[in-house]
Amino acid sequence: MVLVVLAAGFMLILLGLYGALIHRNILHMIVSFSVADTGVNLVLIAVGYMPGRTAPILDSNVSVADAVERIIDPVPQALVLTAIVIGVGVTALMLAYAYRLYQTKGTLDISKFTELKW
Amino acid sequence: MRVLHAQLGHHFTLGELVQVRADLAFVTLPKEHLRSAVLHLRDICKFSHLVLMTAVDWLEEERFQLTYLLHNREKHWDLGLRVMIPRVASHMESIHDIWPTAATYQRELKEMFGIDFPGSPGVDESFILEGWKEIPPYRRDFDTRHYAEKTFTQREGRKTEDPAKTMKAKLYPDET
Amino acid sequence: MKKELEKRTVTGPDGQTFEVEPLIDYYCEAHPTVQPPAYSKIIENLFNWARSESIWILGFGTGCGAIEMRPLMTPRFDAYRYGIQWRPTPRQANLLIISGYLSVKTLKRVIRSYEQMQSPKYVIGLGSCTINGGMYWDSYNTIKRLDDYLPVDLYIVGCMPRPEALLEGFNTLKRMIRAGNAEGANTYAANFDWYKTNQKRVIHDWDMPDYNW
Amino acid sequence: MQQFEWIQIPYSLLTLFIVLNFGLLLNALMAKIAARVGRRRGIPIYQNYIDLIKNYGLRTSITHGIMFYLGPVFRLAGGVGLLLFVPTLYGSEMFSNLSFAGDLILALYFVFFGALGMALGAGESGHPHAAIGVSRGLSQMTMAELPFALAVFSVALQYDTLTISEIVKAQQGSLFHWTLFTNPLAVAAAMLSFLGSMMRPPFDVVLAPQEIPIGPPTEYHSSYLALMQTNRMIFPIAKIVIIMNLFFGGATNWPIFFAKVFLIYLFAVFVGVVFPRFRVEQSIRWFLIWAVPLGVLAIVLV
Amino acid sequence: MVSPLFIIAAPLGTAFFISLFSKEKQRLAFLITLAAMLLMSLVSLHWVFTYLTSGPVDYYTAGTLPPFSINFRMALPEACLILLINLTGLFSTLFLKNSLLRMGRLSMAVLLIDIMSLSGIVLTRDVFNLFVFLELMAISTGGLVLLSEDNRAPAAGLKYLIVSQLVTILLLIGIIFAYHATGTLNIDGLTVASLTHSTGGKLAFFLILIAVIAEVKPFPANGWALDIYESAHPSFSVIFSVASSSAVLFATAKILSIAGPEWLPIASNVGIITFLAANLFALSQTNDRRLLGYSSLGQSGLVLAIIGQQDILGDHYLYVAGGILLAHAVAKAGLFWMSGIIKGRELTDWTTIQGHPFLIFSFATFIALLIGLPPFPAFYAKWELIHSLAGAGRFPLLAMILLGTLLEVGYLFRWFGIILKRKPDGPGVLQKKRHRKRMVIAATTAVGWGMGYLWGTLSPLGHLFHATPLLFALSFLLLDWLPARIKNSLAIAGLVGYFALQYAGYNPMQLIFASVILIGGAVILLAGFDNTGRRIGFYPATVLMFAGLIQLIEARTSFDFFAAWEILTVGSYYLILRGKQSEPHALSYILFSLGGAFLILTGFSLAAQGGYQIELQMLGTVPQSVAPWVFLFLALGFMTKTAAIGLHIWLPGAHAEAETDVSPMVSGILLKAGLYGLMLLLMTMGKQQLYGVELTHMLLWIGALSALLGNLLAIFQEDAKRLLAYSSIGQMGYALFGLALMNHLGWLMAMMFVINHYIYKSMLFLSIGGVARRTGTKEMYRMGGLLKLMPLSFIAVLIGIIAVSGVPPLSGFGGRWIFYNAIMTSEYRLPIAVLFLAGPIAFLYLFRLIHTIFLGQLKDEHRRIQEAPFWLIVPQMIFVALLMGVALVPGVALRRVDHYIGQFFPNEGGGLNWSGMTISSDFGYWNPVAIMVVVGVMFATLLAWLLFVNRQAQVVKQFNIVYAAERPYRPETTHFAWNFYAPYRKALGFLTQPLVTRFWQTVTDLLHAASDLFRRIYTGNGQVYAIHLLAFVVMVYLYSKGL
Repeated sequence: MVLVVLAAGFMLILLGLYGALIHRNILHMIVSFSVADTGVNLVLIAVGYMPGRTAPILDSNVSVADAVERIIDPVPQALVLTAIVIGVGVTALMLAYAYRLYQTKGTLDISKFTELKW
Repeated sequence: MRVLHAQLGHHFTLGELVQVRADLAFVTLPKEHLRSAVLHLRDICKFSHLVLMTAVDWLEEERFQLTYLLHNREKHWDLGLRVMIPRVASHMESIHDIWPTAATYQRELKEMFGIDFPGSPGVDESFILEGWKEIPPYRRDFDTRHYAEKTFTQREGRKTEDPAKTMKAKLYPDET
Repeated sequence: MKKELEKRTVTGPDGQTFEVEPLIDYYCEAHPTVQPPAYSKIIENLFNWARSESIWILGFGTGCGAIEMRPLMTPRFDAYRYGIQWRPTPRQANLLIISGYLSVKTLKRVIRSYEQMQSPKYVIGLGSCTINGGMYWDSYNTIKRLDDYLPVDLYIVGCMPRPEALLEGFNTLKRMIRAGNAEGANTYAANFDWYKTNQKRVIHDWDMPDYNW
Repeated sequence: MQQFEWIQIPYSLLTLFIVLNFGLLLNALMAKIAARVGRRRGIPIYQNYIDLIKNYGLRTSITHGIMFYLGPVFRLAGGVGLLLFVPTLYGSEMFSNLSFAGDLILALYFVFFGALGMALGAGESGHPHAAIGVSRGLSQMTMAELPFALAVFSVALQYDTLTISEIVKAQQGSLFHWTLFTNPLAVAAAMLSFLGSMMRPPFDVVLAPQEIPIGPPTEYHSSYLALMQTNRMIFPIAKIVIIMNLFFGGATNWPIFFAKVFLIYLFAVFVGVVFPRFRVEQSIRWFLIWAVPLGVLAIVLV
Repeated sequence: MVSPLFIIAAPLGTAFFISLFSKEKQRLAFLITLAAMLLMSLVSLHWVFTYLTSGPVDYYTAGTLPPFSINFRMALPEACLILLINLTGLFSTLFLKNSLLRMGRLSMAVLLIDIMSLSGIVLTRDVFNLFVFLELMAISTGGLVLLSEDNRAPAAGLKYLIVSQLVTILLLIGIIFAYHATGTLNIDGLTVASLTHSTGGKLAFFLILIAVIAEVKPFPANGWALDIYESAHPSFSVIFSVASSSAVLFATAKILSIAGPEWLPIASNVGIITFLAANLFALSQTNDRRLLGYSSLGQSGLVLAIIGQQDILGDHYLYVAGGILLAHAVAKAGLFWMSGIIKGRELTDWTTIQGHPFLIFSFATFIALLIGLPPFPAFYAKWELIHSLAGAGRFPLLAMILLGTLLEVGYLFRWFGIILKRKPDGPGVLQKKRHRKRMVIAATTAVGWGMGYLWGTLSPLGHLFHATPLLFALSFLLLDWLPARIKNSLAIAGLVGYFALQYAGYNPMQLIFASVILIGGAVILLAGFDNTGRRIGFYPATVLMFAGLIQLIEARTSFDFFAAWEILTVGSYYLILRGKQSEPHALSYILFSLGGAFLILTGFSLAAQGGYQIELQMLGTVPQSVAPWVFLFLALGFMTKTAAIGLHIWLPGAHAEAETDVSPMVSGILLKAGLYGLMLLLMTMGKQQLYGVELTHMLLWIGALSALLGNLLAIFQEDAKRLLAYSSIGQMGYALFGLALMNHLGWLMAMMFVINHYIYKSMLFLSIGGVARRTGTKEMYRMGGLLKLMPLSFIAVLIGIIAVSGVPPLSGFGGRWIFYNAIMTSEYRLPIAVLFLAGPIAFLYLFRLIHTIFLGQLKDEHRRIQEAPFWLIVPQMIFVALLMGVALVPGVALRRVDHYIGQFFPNEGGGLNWSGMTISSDFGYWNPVAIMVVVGVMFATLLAWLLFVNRQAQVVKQFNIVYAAERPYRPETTHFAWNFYAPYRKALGFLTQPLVTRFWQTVTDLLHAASDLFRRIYTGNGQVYAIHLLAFVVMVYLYSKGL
């Protein structure tokens, strides 16, 4: 079961990278990057999964004492949370850039912004 | 030469041909035609060598006669073109661009006859007579003997004998 | 006056401008002075003897006589036997041979060479053209009497004397030098102005100092 | 190698007197020989004396400046110095002149003293032909001196000494002790380069009479010229003395000295009379092709 | 003691606090940010002092042990880096005041977060936490790029974000699989769990490592960084290039500590390729900020390469990496800030700072910091780096580092030359009245010099600032406002005083060199009294050169020797650069000299056999396996300074275009440094064999050829000073030949040449300089006939040429005499033939020099020239007296050196004995006094006789010459000077083909062509940069597979 999720995660990453490197339009790139980010998050989760255990939430049905046997590894979960937040931050910034670039040049084609070269 | 003269006749108004020898002839032509005739002769009729340029002072007719002697190397022909130009304030177009050697002739003619060739290189530089103040000496109205006696101190007691008489007297004393 | 001889103002590398007068700045204007013979007679005789025995001729052929001087260097006449040789520069020459007609233009150059020779110096005139104008007696261009313009020591007559005549002329010159009366240089220095006026009357564009050292 | 004594001064003056007279007569003789080749009688034997007296006796002279003065003085000092720094006769204490001051190298470099002074004097005269003459002379001299330096060095290596008297001592004894036979390559190179320094026709483009009127001395006359003529008499003999000492066994008495100098000088005259004048680059190429390889072989095979 | 967490909490707190402010209180918000930055810097300073003594201390967040908490480690390196980051942040905020106020308080918040994230990267020991801080840095950098007015900045920002996305993907996958393999995220935990043994762990580690290295901007994947450097606000570029680079580099070091030493080659190879590529591309840059971008990429590549050498550097690793990193940081910060105050973006627009001596001084300091010239930290760092590399036998890396530095020298000093020598035009005008910004630059310069002092104290090899001559030279920097005459007398007093103090301690050979340098320098400096005004920059450079020279003579160890060598090179470079058209020549001079210096550095490092320095006397004991190579490198290095043929093309331009009194110094004294080096080398190492080739035999041939070709080239020169410069090459060829003869008299001849060459070359250069100043030109054919107007200069030149030509009465003959005796015992014959030809050739150019200038026809415009200035004549007359002295009594100078050299050739005998006035050797004898007297007497008698006979000679003027009975046209046409030796050129012209110049020209053209071609890979398209990164990752992976 875990392998399926892992494979899906990697597929998403490759798909995202492919999309980012093929489409000239900046928005397409941003979307494909976020697809890649979700793929990475999937992989993070898949690595942390232990079969037959439940989510690491200490509430009524999982008490502190028997938490060690019943819950899956909580550390990857925490990492995913931070990764998602950072993904959001970076995507927001890229969108802001896309907006500013469209204002200056009136186009979103990345190959048009090559004044800085050599 | 006659054939040549006929051919030239078609293009330029020529005077009649004076045949001095089989390979030497003179022809007079108007002043305006000279440059084109010289060019024609040089390029087409192969008169490739400008032998000399002289002038003759016809004091009586108030004319200078300019003679351009051209030579055809293949046929070994000499053709003299004669041009008559007025004696007073006389000038003639320069042909130094056709033959560079002409510049020296023209310079000499300017100094000796006073014929001006505007545009010829160094035409008014002194050629032989440095600082000459008199009229150009080759003109016939210039009296060389009078000038010689005036400027140069003579040695006294110099007498000139006519060489013919002296030799005759010496060789055949008894005939006199 | 030629352009390069006119007075011109020049600015030096440090910006200071000044006048340059070529005829004064480039040439020495001193006039020649009469050179006294050596202090004692014996020394003067020795010097005269030496001067007569080694006459150095300036290689300056002016007219048709120059061709007569060539044979003197060949085995047949061989002037070297008399201690005579040809020097290319007037500085080292003692004898100037005017060989033939002398046009006004050549006279100017001859005067310059003569004045560049060191005293005592001698002049020989060859042929009748230098004596009385010869066959060019009525020409507007040649001078008629040489000794009006240069102090001539010896004339060799002939309408171009042969090399033998030249050798004979040299011998007479030797005798004159030994006798001590070949003082052409001093006569030139003594009545310098007379010579100059004669020369200037004939040479019209005089663009050189009075005496060319 | 002795120390300086005062007696050496009159002795060297005596040598100078002898060599001067010998030079005057020898040059006249050489001129006569050259004339006889052209079937001319040539100048009388005493002609040089007369020329000297006449030049000293001239009454006027001009000067272009102090350096103009120093030219002939440098020249004659160079010639006389070259003569006096080299022992003329071997073994005789009287005629070893002032050779205590320096050895073979001093002689080699003192040759340039005269040439440099003459060049400066000619330069001061302001005459373009003088400068052209000097530039030709110096260019030609660089290549002419190379084989001579190589030959001298190979001789020094051969006898393992730099003092002239020891070289001459090594050559005493029979004729076959001369360097001519023991080290022929060096002698060949030296003789070819000797032609170059003698101002004789094949290599006299420096003076080039009539072409650039006698090159450097164009502006010199009267007493300056006299000084230079005395040097023209002494300098060749001084140079020949060196060659004689190094290559032809030196001279123990005056007659041998006169004979050897005459013969060596004759070699240069014979070559000079027959050949026309080389241009500068031709003479340089000639030396490079013929004389320098001989010299290099000499120092390699010594 | 404050806990490291403070450095994270403080900026975060201030950032949030500021965002609460309303719009109007921008100024207050700025003051608070400034206060926060100041506080953080003070705290980090406090940390640096505390951790100077105590060892590293770990701090755990959330109170528990690592697997479940993030731990920060604080030690000395971290403290220093944090101090660097915070100081940069403080100065940048000061610099960014206007744009921050323009962009509002949020940009201040972003700036604070950026500084916080950088400190975080340095501190954190947790991999995921490192990822978080990297991302924070990425986002804040993205934000701060918008600060710049340049409208191309957003495009650069976008490219950066695209690349950081890819890095995020790589890093996250790497981290999760590392956690999966070992169960911990802590770096120490990963090392303990030996992550890299299992295959999965190896891949995970590789991903983390390559992600962090990608942040260090490696070669193919750093297009985005260049675009940011070019378009961002210069102050931000400072933060980007200094702070973030150092932080990321430290992170790479931490990551690398996880794996064993087999992963280090990846870092060093990527680093060195980046270093070389960046410097190569910088050659063809015209935009100043892009050039600085390339330079900072190069420097971070170099530090990465050094991180890759941890295994062999051992405990010196921090000292070396720190030295280069801090030097790069200070220099880059300073240069970017300077570009901030200059409006124009082209390199030539920087010429506006010509009028500001302080800005020029700081620019020079920053260049010296970057390249690693002596007083600065990078010098010590590079010295130890090269030594450890040589010790470990990693020669390709060593060679590449030195080549890269040489490229750096090329484009930085070219830029310096453009700034100082080009005419200021165009928009590059300085922003008016920016005192705040200039204060920042001044502070950076001060920090640079302070660091130089700090690194000196830390260095085990001895402190450069403790050498009194160097201090004396630097004191002139402070005295530069004094008038020139006072400084001149001060310098002369200093030189002579130092000689008086030190001369007792020198051995005879050192005594000669020291007297030539100090006393000789003082005499030439006399010519300095000639100019009025302040002559800014002349005296520090001159005294620096002399300090370098005298320290060279007194150096005992290879470190002091090399430091002195570089000091004198730098000092002489600034001197030569003062000439009017000397820009290209000074550049070729510095390139050749520093190239030579690097060769010497390699030679010394080889000789040190892994140690950090070697006693100069111990050079002889270097093992035979490496000795020939050491000899080869050192000899080549010294020969660049004596301009042997092949390495000589810098000399003519440098000596000809230098100022009047600089040429004699550079030509008469500086060339002796190379000779002293060669002398030392031959003394200690003697004969060496390399592949069967006798090295001293090669030197013999090089000496002979440079003597011949130097003299030959001198003949055909039209420019007087160039003629003298080529003649110096010839004379140095003679000296080199003497040294290479390896026998007693050969060395004595070289010493004689050292003295002679100094005297007559300085005299000739001074007199020609005086003539050139009066006539306004150096072209010989324009002068002529100056004898009567400048008699004293004429006497000096006359005596000079007689001495140079070796004609008997004067001292040149002494040299020639010893030369003849020396070659009698040498076993090689052919080079001697070449040298015999070179001798008489000297006559040609000497006569040309004196004829075309003093004799011949006087030109119109020179008729009113006065004699050369008084203060130029005085040294010339002193030299004439000296020449006469050496000619008459050579024993005074040479006797003791003769005995001293004798000890090196005990068995051969061969010495001279100096009994009485005659000097005799085994072969011949020479009595200088007798020659002088004889020649003098002859000369005087003949002159007196001639004067008597010609007492009434008629003095005539210049046109009274026998001109074939004609009148000379004009002085110009009658003065024979132009193309003086035309027939000689026809005969031997083929020898003077400029082969060497063409060779070096093709080398530089190739470099420029390669740089111009390969820099095209940065196409400017963001996607292409992403592909570059992925390709880079794949390539490195394949490479690491091969390991």
